[in-house]
Amino acid sequence: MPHLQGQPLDLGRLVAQVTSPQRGGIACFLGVVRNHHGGRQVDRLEYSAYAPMAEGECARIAAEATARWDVAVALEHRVGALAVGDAAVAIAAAASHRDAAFEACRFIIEEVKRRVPIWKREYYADGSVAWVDPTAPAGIQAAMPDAAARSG
Amino acid sequence: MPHLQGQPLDLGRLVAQVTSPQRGGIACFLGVVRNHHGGRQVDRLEYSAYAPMAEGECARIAAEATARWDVAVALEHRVGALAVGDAAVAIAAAASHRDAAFEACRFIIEEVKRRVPIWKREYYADGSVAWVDPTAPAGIQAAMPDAAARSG
Amino acid sequence: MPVSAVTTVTVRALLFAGYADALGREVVTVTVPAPATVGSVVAHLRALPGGDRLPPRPLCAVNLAHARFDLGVTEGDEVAILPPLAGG
Amino acid sequence: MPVSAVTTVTVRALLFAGYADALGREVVTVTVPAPATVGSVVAHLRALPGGDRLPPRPLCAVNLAHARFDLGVTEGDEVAILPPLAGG
Repeated sequence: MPHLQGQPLDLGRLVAQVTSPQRGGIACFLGVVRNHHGGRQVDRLEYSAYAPMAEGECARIAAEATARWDVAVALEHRVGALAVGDAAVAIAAAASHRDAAFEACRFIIEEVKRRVPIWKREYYADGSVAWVDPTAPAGIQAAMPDAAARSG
Repeated sequence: MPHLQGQPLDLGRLVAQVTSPQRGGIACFLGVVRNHHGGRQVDRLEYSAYAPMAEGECARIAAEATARWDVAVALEHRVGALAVGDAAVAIAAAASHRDAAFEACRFIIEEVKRRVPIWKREYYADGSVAWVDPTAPAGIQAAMPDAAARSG
Repeated sequence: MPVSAVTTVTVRALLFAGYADALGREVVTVTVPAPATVGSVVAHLRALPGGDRLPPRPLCAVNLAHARFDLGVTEGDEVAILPPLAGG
Repeated sequence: MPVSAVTTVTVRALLFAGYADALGREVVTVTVPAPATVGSVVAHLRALPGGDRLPPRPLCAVNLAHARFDLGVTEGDEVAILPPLAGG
């Protein structure tokens, strides 16, 4: 099951993957595209990835979660063009004990943000475009007029 | 929207209720019926509730969550006959920041377990029946041979 | 010449789950001397046949809200005796 | 009589997102003197036209795994220069 998905994410499918009669608690996380960022109105965006490494990092994160907690986990990240409200990332973690389910779910989203090589280009209502930089004060890199002509 | 549901829970519906373009992070919890409890194999179970109070407690819990965090929340608990693998409780909490979403989701499931007047009668593979008592050492009350004849 | 009026309080007691099994019913009309409390209603129920299977201090609610054991109850209140909760 | 062999290491450098925009391409074949490190590959890229828009110590990966800046690289390695990650 690839962790990167070009099609809309379906949390129910991830839940079904991790559910079993032994695991009664399922914690999930869904990250959806917001309509604003840094004070600007977002129209749409594109996620691009260093795909083979992103798949590998997602698999390593899932393996680390299952090694650390008694959980079954599923993790998918959308790539390509997304609209406001679309799910960008979906995570499900099932365990006998809800502590483990919550902790594993939280671990996974934090590690995805920290380690998985995925980038986001936002298209704003004012026509500008920017690569999102969570480490920058404004959250974006300097707008690049030629960015729209390139495909990451 | 009643918090007690006689029909199967649909996490996707709860997620849709809380999702908005301003809230990018959605934490969810799903509690499903396990196939074992206290070393016994569970065939099926029944949830009964003190319905008007349970609705009120669920509404109060949701209100407390939205007062404490900047979140939108949804919460449903199944009542009636459930099979192994069925969802008993479903919670979704959406926020701009995932910290708040996770904390509110966790708060809600803990408060549901602590405050909402709902009871669970388990039917075991060996033919016995018991009311679940999370406060008892074995997790169940003494088996009552006549329990199957009563409807809570 | 003042007389000591014998006053009582009648409430509707609700029993659930294993407690309903214990007393063999789900609704009991309970009349206790005034001033009445949650605790005096519970004490009355525990004296009924099967009532010894209720704990001395069960979880209780009055008029749909969790209630302390020493909360006063008045005529017509709905007093619910709640077995250990098992939702979630 | 020993001779000092002039040895080099050639790697495939990958650029993504804003860094690809900066250098105007996504793949650069980089040849640097041995022994080579992630850092020496980055230094080479920063000397190219547009390379000054790369930070001195960007996040990097070698052969699909995150790599420290002082990690050695060998012939044929894939060295990825990663802009700030924005997944999740």
